[in-house]
Amino acid sequence: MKYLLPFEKSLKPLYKELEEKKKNWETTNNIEEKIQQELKKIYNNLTAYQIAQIARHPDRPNTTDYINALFEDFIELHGDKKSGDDPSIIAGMGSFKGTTVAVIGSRKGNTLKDMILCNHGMIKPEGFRKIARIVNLASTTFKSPIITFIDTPGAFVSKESEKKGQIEAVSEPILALFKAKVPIAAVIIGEGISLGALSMSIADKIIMLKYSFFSVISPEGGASILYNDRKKSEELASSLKFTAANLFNAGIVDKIVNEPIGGAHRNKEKVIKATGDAINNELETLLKENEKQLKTNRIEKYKKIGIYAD
Amino acid sequence: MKYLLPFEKSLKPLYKELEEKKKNWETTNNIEEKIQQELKKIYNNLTAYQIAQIARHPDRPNTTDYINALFEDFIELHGDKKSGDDPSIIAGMGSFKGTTVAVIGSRKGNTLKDMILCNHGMIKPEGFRKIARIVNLASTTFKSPIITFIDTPGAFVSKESEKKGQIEAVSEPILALFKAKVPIAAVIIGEGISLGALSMSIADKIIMLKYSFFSVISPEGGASILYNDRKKSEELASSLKFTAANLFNAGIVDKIVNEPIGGAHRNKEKVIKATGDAINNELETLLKENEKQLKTNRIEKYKKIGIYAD
Amino acid sequence: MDINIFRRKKKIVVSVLTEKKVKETPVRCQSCGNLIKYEDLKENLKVCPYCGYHFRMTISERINLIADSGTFSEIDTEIKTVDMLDFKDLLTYKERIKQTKKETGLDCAVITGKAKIGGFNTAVGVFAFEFIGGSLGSATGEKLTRLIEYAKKRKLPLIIVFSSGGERIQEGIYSLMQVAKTIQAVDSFKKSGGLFIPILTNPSYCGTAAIAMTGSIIIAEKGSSIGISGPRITKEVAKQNIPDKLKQAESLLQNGFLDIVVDRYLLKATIIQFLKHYNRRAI
Amino acid sequence: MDINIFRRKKKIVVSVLTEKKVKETPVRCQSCGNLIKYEDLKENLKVCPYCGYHFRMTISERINLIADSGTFSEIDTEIKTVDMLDFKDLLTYKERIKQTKKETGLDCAVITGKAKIGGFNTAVGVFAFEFIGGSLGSATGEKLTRLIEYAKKRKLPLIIVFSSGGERIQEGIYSLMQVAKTIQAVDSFKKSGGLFIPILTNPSYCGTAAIAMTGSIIIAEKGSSIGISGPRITKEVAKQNIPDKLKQAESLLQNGFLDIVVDRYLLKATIIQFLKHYNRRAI
Ligand SMILES: [Zn+2]
Ligand SMILES: [Zn+2]
Repeated sequence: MKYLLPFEKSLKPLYKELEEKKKNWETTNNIEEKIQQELKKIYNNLTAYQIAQIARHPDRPNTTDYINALFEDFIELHGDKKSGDDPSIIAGMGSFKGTTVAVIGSRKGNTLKDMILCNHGMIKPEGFRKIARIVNLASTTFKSPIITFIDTPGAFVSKESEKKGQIEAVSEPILALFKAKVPIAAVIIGEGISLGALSMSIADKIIMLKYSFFSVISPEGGASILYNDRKKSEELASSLKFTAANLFNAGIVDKIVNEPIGGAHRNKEKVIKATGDAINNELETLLKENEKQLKTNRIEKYKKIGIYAD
Repeated sequence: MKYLLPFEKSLKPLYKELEEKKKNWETTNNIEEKIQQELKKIYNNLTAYQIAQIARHPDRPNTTDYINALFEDFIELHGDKKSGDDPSIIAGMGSFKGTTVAVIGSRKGNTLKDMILCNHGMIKPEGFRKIARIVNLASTTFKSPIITFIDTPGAFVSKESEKKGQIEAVSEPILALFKAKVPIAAVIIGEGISLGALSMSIADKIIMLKYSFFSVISPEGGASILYNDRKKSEELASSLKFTAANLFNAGIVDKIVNEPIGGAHRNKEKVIKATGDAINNELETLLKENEKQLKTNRIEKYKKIGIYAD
Repeated sequence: MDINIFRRKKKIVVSVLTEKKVKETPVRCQSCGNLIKYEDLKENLKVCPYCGYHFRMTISERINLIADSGTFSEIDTEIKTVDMLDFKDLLTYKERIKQTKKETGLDCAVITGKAKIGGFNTAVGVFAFEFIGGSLGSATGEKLTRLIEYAKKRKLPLIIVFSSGGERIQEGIYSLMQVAKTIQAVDSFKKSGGLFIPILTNPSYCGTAAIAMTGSIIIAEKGSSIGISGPRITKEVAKQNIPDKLKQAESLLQNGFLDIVVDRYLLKATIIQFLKHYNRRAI
Repeated sequence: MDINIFRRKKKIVVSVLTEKKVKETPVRCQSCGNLIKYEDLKENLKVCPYCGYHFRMTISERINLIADSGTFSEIDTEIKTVDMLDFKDLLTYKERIKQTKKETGLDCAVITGKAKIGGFNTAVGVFAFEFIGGSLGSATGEKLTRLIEYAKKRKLPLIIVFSSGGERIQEGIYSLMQVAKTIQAVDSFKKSGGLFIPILTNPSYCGTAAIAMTGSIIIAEKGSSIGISGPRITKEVAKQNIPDKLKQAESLLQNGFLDIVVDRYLLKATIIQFLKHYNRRAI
């Protein structure tokens, strides 16, 4: 285990023991069993904020992992043809079970260098415009389903970004996705925050991993605004109702992909495969529908979202 | 006369005499007559390069002059909503003989400060994108005819411009104008060079002032490429066949607005009025046509341009 | 200038001055520091007579500013804000709605309706900053969407005055979704030939600013602060200092995102100008 | 590096190496300065074996590189370049056409036709830099337009290899108009669902580069110089020094204007990748 989350501290001595035993060629069955039990204890009682922490785990399978495992002949496309190329958005064409698809995802970067290059997954105006461009390409030219992978702390906030029109750019992918005459499946794989996540989430079907979250604001940002105190993040997280279970109940999310006890990073391969299956299931249904009807349904679906008295 | 062109040198002593006489309250009929005769002699035998010089005369009526004189309630719109606001392009909505129109023109600036701000009329990527935006606004929202005023040395060539995608931006107004479902009249009022001028010239009718020019390249630039010698500009100018008369004969230009002997800057008001009348004539005809047919005819017209053996 | 920035930083959520609150005491201008009698300020459209600083207007002041006298009639009044998440921060959201309603008499952060402006029929929406910072909740999004559809159906120009801190956190994901819903409604309205003129006033942040940015012609009031994030979030997430100036309407104009920045006393006349042109369409 | 720039500046119009010209003598690489036997260079797809510099290819080398062997068949061969303006610079245009034709065997700066690429049927256009710098004249524009319409009618993917200094000055306004004509044709093709992959090679300037920029997916060969103006015009009109690097494919990729920059030996494989995806469309 490279990195234990704060609420997993009780595992530390157990992992240490495990390594010790491995080193000494002793049997590990017993200790492994203990770890599983402890994990179960922890993961059966997760708070919303703990789920957010799992969603942000550095070893959690990320967009690049999903692309490498699920798509054949993936070829990355670059640039928005207007103002730049944002590495925090990876987009391109690939083959999914023999069908061409456009794949678009946010990327946080694996190495420190990549993380800086990708702004830790915060999307620049040129990133939003790249999404819109590839969506249009999929809809007009390749007539291919669109699959998005969402894992972003939101739109990048910086001098350069405000200058390049973050405020305008963010609506471009939203409009492009509404307009697209092809099936769209959005997959929330980690954190999905604010307009950054929204911009990739307009879809016919939203799939969400069990320990991911999708929120109007980060718990830290929300706490800073509402409590003027970042330390209230944990409290606010529960109020925000942002987990997969919450959103499935709210009818925002269509399908939850299960994760093992301990989170996706403890069994990447299995989770990625399950995600691929979930995408496949949704696409199979969507591909049967008429493309115009698809678009109309999508618009109607979003029009109905909201709870108010009348 | 603030500024005499090189080939008008013979007028200098006459103008001096005129001023002298005016100062002394003497009658000027005689000397004014002489000036007219000399002007006639010069203007009846203009070379192509001399016409280009008249077209670039700093006192020649410019886009702002036409807008002020011909349109009521003109209100300027700013920005391309993507990357900037280019002062070298003025665009907005106005009233032309009671009908709403979109007016788009290139602007060189009157004062030195303005000239620098407007890059002497050279268009930046955000300028091209502004044109496209206003064309779309006119076509989709205001359903109003579009009138363009062309007076530009071309696309701005600079580090910043290449970075912002001059090469991509230049096609945006071309595509928008082809797509527009409203009548378009382009008016070449001064110099019209290269892709900068082309981007505003896609129109149902092209009107051209007698002493303006419309060319694939500036005579200086062309001479520098073909002769490796800027001094051959005069020679090259004649080869380029870029005057109103040339282009009317070639079928590129639909209507020539006459200018007085001595050029538009010697009688601004009259020339501006004549230009307004020419625009009005063309629009009256165009407004009678079906908008879809208009667009089809426009595309067909451009498709036919070109001379080749087959 | 530095002093102003400092002052503004200290009170990030600037309240809206109402007669009830300040009729008796003079008001200190946030920008130049001068004391102004409330009556004088009100007379001057709530623009500081010393420096031109634009104070926030209440929703009724805003309607009076824009609509021809007595022509505004509200629609969709039955739509009301509710708490759907059992949300709680320093206060429960239920309590906050109750208090806000009591203070403002409003049920939602936006009032929508039809009005004449310069004699032209229009569909009008006005954000109430006094209703939880003009934030975008489900009721707000629903009223905006219905207004846009109302304008589309009746082929009316659509004017929306924005004054909003962004999404309503207390409504969680539902709030975020209102951004998408409203942007889509605007797009469909514009495609049908509709004219949408958003007026951005101080402040316009996050999702609501993004909605405004889809306007046909985008107007902002002088000095308005406009951006992807309000000051608190900016402080929370930006790795660098972002100068306040960059978020001012004047900078956005220069950077190509606004059509016009107007003084408040010219706002109505400017809107009428466009309504006139829209009304004189040839085709 | 500085040395290269200096060298390039001296010979602005770089000729295309043909067997006829240089078979006997070794070639000096413009970039690294090494001497290369012409046979070795040809073997290596005209890429410098020392530094990877991409030399220009002749039109037939280019067709051989991209099309499956023996599958290219030309269309619209009857369209030929003519002088319509009685144009004259150092040479009359008539004479220049005659000489160029004699040297290259070509009637126009572009060859168009159909070909298989990786087994997929495509419509293909290739610019001949050896024909008056690959410049865009009336015949060029007409052949491009017809090719685009050919692709549209037959629903074929469209691949055009650009290598052009820009508009053909000798054809005056007619040349400029070809930019508009071709861009319009591309747009109509794309709207019908067509896939247009432009390949920008060294150099691609002015109007022809603008045409290429309307591609669905835009590919450039490594090290290609691409920009709104070629070096002479840049020198003539730019008020500042524009670094060569800014016009290199690699910079354009970074600035968001290209999808992919490829080594020549990967060019065909990359095109095939997209043809495969295009062929596997679901709808
Ligand atoms: Zn003040
Ligand atoms: Zn070399």
